[in-house]
Amino acid sequence: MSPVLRLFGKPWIWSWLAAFVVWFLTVTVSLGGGTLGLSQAALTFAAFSIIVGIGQMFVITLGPGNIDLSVPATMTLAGTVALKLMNVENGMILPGVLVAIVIGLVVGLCNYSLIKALRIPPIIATLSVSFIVQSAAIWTNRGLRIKPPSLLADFTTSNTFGIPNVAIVALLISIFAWFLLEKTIYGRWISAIGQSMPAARMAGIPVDGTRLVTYLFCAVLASVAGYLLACFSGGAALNMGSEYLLMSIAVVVIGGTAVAGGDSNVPGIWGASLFMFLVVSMLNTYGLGAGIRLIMTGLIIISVIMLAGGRRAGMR
Amino acid sequence: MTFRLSSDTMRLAIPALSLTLLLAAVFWLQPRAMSYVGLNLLFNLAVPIALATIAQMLVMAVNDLDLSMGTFVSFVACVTATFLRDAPVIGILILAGAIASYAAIGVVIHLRSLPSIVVTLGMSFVWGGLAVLLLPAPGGQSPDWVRWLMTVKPPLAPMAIVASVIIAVVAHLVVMRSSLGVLIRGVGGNQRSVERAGWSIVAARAAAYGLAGFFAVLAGVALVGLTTSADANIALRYTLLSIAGVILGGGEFIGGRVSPIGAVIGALTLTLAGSFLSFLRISPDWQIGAQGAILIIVLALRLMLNRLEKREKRR
Amino acid sequence: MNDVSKAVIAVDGAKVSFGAVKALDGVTLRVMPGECVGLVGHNGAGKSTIVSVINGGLTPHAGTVAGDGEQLERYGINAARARGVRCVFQELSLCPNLSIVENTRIMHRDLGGFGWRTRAAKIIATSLDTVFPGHGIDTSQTVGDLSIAERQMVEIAMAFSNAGTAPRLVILDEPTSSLDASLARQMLDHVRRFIAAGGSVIFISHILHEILETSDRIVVMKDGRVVAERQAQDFDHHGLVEAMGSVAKEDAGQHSSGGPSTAPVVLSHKTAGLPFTARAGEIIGLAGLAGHGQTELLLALHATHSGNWLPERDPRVTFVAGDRRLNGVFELWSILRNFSIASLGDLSRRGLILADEEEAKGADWKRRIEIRTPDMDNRILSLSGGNQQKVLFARALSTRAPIVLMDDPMRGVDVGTKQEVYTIIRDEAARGRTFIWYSTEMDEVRLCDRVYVFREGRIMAELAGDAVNEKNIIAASFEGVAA
Amino acid sequence: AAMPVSAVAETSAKKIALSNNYAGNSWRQAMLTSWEKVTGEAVKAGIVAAADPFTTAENQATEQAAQIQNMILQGYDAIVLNAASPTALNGAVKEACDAGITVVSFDGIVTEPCAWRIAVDFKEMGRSQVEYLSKKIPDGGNLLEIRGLAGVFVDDEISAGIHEGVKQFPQFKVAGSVHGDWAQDVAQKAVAGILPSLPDLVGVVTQGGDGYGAAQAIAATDRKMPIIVMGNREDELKWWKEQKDAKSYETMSVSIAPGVSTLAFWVAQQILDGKEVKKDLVVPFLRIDQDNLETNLANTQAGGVANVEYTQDDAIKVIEAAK
Ligand SMILES: Nc1ncnc2c1ncn2[C@@H]1O[C@H](COP(=O)(O)OP(=O)(O)OP(=O)(O)O)[C@@H](O)[C@H]1O
Ligand SMILES: Nc1ncnc2c1ncn2[C@@H]1O[C@H](COP(=O)(O)OP(=O)(O)OP(=O)(O)O)[C@@H](O)[C@H]1O
Ligand SMILES: [Mg+2]
Ligand SMILES: [Mg+2]
Repeated sequence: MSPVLRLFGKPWIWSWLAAFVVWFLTVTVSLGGGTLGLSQAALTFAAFSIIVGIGQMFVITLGPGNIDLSVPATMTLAGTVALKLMNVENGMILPGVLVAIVIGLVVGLCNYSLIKALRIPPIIATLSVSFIVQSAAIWTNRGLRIKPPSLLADFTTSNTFGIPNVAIVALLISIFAWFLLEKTIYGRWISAIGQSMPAARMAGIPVDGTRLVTYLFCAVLASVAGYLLACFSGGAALNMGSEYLLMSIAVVVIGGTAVAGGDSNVPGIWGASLFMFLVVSMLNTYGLGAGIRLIMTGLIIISVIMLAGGRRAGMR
Repeated sequence: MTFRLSSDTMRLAIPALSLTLLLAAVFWLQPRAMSYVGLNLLFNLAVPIALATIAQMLVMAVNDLDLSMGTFVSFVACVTATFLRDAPVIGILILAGAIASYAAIGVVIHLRSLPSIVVTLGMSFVWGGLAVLLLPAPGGQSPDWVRWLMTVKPPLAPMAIVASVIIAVVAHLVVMRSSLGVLIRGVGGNQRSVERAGWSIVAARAAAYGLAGFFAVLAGVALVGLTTSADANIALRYTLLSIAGVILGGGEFIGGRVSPIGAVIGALTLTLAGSFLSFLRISPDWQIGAQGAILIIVLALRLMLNRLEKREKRR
Repeated sequence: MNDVSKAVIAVDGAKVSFGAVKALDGVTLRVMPGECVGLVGHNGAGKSTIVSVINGGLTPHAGTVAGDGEQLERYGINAARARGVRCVFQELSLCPNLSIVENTRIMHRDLGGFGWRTRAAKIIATSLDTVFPGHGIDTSQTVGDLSIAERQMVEIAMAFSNAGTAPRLVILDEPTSSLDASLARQMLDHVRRFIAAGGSVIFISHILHEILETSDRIVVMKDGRVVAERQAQDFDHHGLVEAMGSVAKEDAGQHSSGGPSTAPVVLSHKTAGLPFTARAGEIIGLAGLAGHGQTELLLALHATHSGNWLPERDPRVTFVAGDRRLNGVFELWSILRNFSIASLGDLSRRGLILADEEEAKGADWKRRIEIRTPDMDNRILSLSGGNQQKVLFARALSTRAPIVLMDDPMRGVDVGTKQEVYTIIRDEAARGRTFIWYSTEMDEVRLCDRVYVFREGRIMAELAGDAVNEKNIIAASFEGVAA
Repeated sequence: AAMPVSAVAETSAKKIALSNNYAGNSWRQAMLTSWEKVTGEAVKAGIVAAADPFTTAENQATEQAAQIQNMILQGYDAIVLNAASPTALNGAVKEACDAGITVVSFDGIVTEPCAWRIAVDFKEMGRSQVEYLSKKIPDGGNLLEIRGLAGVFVDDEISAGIHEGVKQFPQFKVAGSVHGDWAQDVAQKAVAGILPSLPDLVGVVTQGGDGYGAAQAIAATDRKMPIIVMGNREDELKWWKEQKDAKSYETMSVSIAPGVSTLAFWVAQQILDGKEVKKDLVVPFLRIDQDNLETNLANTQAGGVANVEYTQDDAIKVIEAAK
């Protein structure tokens, strides 16, 4: 197989191609004028989807039915509580991060406890938890928007060498996730569990431990994303996570991760996240109404998956 | 020979018991609900949810999941409140086309072996967009016959109860008793062996999706009959509600194990849970959280009963 | 004899390849009315593939299929069924979520119409009564609630059932793998009755005496070709094995009959019947009729001696699955990854996998148990059933766990391979490993030092040394019935 | 709140419920807080027996319809309603009316004739933004429109008003339009996505809750800051103040005050008291200008929304004015 052909065998290539095409179509309208601006904006906003998407991908890798619907609520709670705790003081940034992470851990623990103790499908368990977490977010500060500490606000909104800082954070997290998946025992374990839980159990894998860690990881990434997003957009809002529910699932599947589990893929998340942002920008740029825009988004998602889905599940 | 309940019966007994308990709790909190009018008020909004749940169940029977249920029902509601009233022929054609596209989605998912979650996720945007195009702002009006149908007062039992029973019985006959139902569930249970017996899996999947589309259309129409008008976001919640309803009703995500009667009961349970909470008068901060709590409690109940059943079986 | 015009089905020069693998390389096979053709061959010889060609599930890339003397163009599943071709597949193929009656509906396409349930129930019940008299299976039961042996019985009965189109050719691909001896006997008796009534059967099995006593004619396949084809009486056990090209180590399988072991007890478990204990270096058999609690004991032992929450440095037990689709292979993975998953702890440092060591270990085991593949990086599903099973063996044996639990692991493994594995097991046991081995095959049970016999979920008897023989085991297995 | 004299006897046994469909933003939270504060006092003073707030878990007309049906069962005398849809609740509202319950809708009003409506002229709210811009920038130019949630009545009304305004002042042109879903972060994202393709902007017209997000997105580029019409959120006002102090930035801010829930409460109380009240009442939107910015900012809770709470007297005035 030639290298080019082999590239087309990769599950993530389609999301990248789609992102590029959409980027190109958008840039042509503005005659190249806003190329840099658009690219930076795309990287910035994709970063948040990437961070939550990676967590969701780990969970989806655990096999059919595994999905974390508590992501939006976790983002909101982590954002509100952390910003309230920091109370615009730069000195409190570290405690803020820590409290966000602790919130993630607690939510993840609740999620998996329910899944395990009640033997209910994760989709229902995490949905139930998300209601409670959302309530907790409302209860903590009743939707008041507290500004982030200035250092954090500056960090999240500025660039380093022309690359948005949040994108750099997302890149570091992605590299870490890729490393986990490809190089460590843990990565093998979640892939094995995703292919067949009984087989994984019989092969001596600590299935419950691995799944718990995965749900914790997902929730922690969601809370980190919530924390960054709250700092970036100048305060936490009670509904700030809501669009990341469908988004986190969409970027995972468009990115080429097997929905049936066992096979995940980090680069695809990047392509898909950029694509999801750019497609809205493109349709906005072309001045299409909300209805047309939604229809186009849907059709594009389906076309991407049709192109990518034609191949048989990836070789290893 | 020990007495043994079949797994299908158990699948039904558990949701039925949860519903009964919840209903008892509601009656205790609000004795006024224990009347013809009261029952109707408690349950009439469960009718479209029950229909959507049946639709979702059909898709789940072939091991797929429909994430576009909510937007599709919204779209149907918009069509019902506009075309079906103003130009019934066109309205019916549009709805028939919608059912056909559901079947087509099933075909595409099968032929290209695509993950249903992604395709229906994409379709949810498409239906949502179409709905927004139809009704950019809430409006329209339900056709009179639909309104009449949803507010008719049959003797003995209120419409909500009668409708739920009819839905459950019809769905049971189609899914559990008919050859087509057996085929659809067979695809969920072991697609390969169904294929080896000479059936067309594509046709079976198309039938499952088409039937799902049909029930979802009924859900949209029924919804407009209750609300009198539509908007593009009116039923977004039905996606998750319908999945939760199937699960509460004893269905499973894979393996073609579903129960139509259970699904209807699951939908009623979910609706009732909301009322139960509002009768409890929880602080507004925690009203959302309480919905989560009640889901957890109902499922815990299911687990407890499952355990009991297992012990029963072991004996 | 080989008169095409009379053959129920005649395949001529069929060629099928999957990628680089030539599954069939010009196979010619004819089945006459009133004849039972035995089909044997090592794992991956192409037996299941020729079955797929005959039942219409696979169109050969070259070659022809003829039925009753006429060339069959556009031969497919439905055409085959219309000609009365029925098949029991190697893997179980009923819908577990449906009842037996509903499965009958699925299997017989033309059973529709009002009142089909009654008719279907009657059809399958009649067939079950004929093939397995006294089976005790209620046809309204859900298949998922049946034991694995009961499911296989239903499948066999399904193939012989008649719902309009009478079965003329029944293909049985390793049908007895989950049946105990008495049920297998009933089935083989039925096959003979069916033949006597003019039907035809293709019978595939790795249990050679079944083939020898049931078939009229035996076809031996090897690497996608027919290498021998003779009347059954012209073969004996030894000749058959030789024809299959396996190294015959006849009767290498006798248990090491020393006195009672004095090695330390490594495992003990309370059960409903006699207590269960295992000593270091022992090979312990779990015998009895299929599905009487042996697998449950193995699962319980595995559950109590392995952690579900924390990774273990030194695993106590390891498991070889029999039902490899359900709890054996990881389908998306390569052979190497499937092999190494249980011993990753030894192949890693601080959680990081050492790729070189993994590869070296894989290559080593590939050689030791002869996994037939050009490349360990191929997908596991590219292996034949038997070779997949070998990988599962290698997976378990390559761990450091002192106790190996085996759940009928030789299902569908060919004779030659079996002998190799037996040798490995004995060597490992001699080095102090303990094997706890559930098997449905008497030959294997006889290899064990000590045997627990199960009946209805309880341990009914413990046999050791020379007492481990067919007569005692069967006596103990049926104790409950006699009482 | 002014202590009423006349109403005590008639309504002291009456129970009023608030049916709210959404609690996920600061506006709604302020609305609930105002409700609790004002009605709490009213209950303590014995004016009404109860004033319970209810919020649905999701922003859906169907859930709110179920909630109203439950309120009927619970025997409330009046329902104060912020509706998820102007028409989709009509069935449930009709049932409530038939059960003899007074229904007063506000902010998100319902069209069912048996209910009262306390409406804000959303169209005018949109139009006045363009009018303001036309005074500041007589030459006109390109505008960016940030809309709310697609398919929602309020979004459509305000947008229609804006486009009416553009027709009235043709020197302006809407160069781009995005949906910000009334949320800062969504608005920020949408604006950042469309900005690179837009020509120079002179103004941004908004629907409230999205001005700060737009400002942030524009600040991230090297564009000149256009006049962004704000939406009375504290962070918007604060940003405006900062800009005003730094570079004498000028703009205006309009939104409906969350305290309108308390006006609806008093109106319901008046109706229960037997007052004759017209079905359609109008409440002005709350507008903040350059000169009263500081006062309003000082009165707004950190992270909250500029607010006005109403008294019984205010309600009586509004009722009288409508006659
Ligand atoms: N679907 C398939 N895709 C690729 N290769 C296949 C497929 N099915 C069979 N093969 C290959 O075809 C060859 C013949 O397989 P076949 O299943 O006929 O063997 P068999 O004789 O039935 O073996 P066993 O005794 O293990 O069941 C094998 O090399 C196998 O790997
Ligand atoms: N999915 C597949 N892809 C590629 N090759 C396959 C596949 N399935 C089977 N084969 C090839 O076909 C051969 C036979 O496979 P099959 O499973 O039929 O073996 P078998 O003869 O039944 O062996 P066993 O007795 O071990 O079950 C194997 O050698 C394998 O390489
Ligand atoms: Mg085979
Ligand atoms: Mg085989």
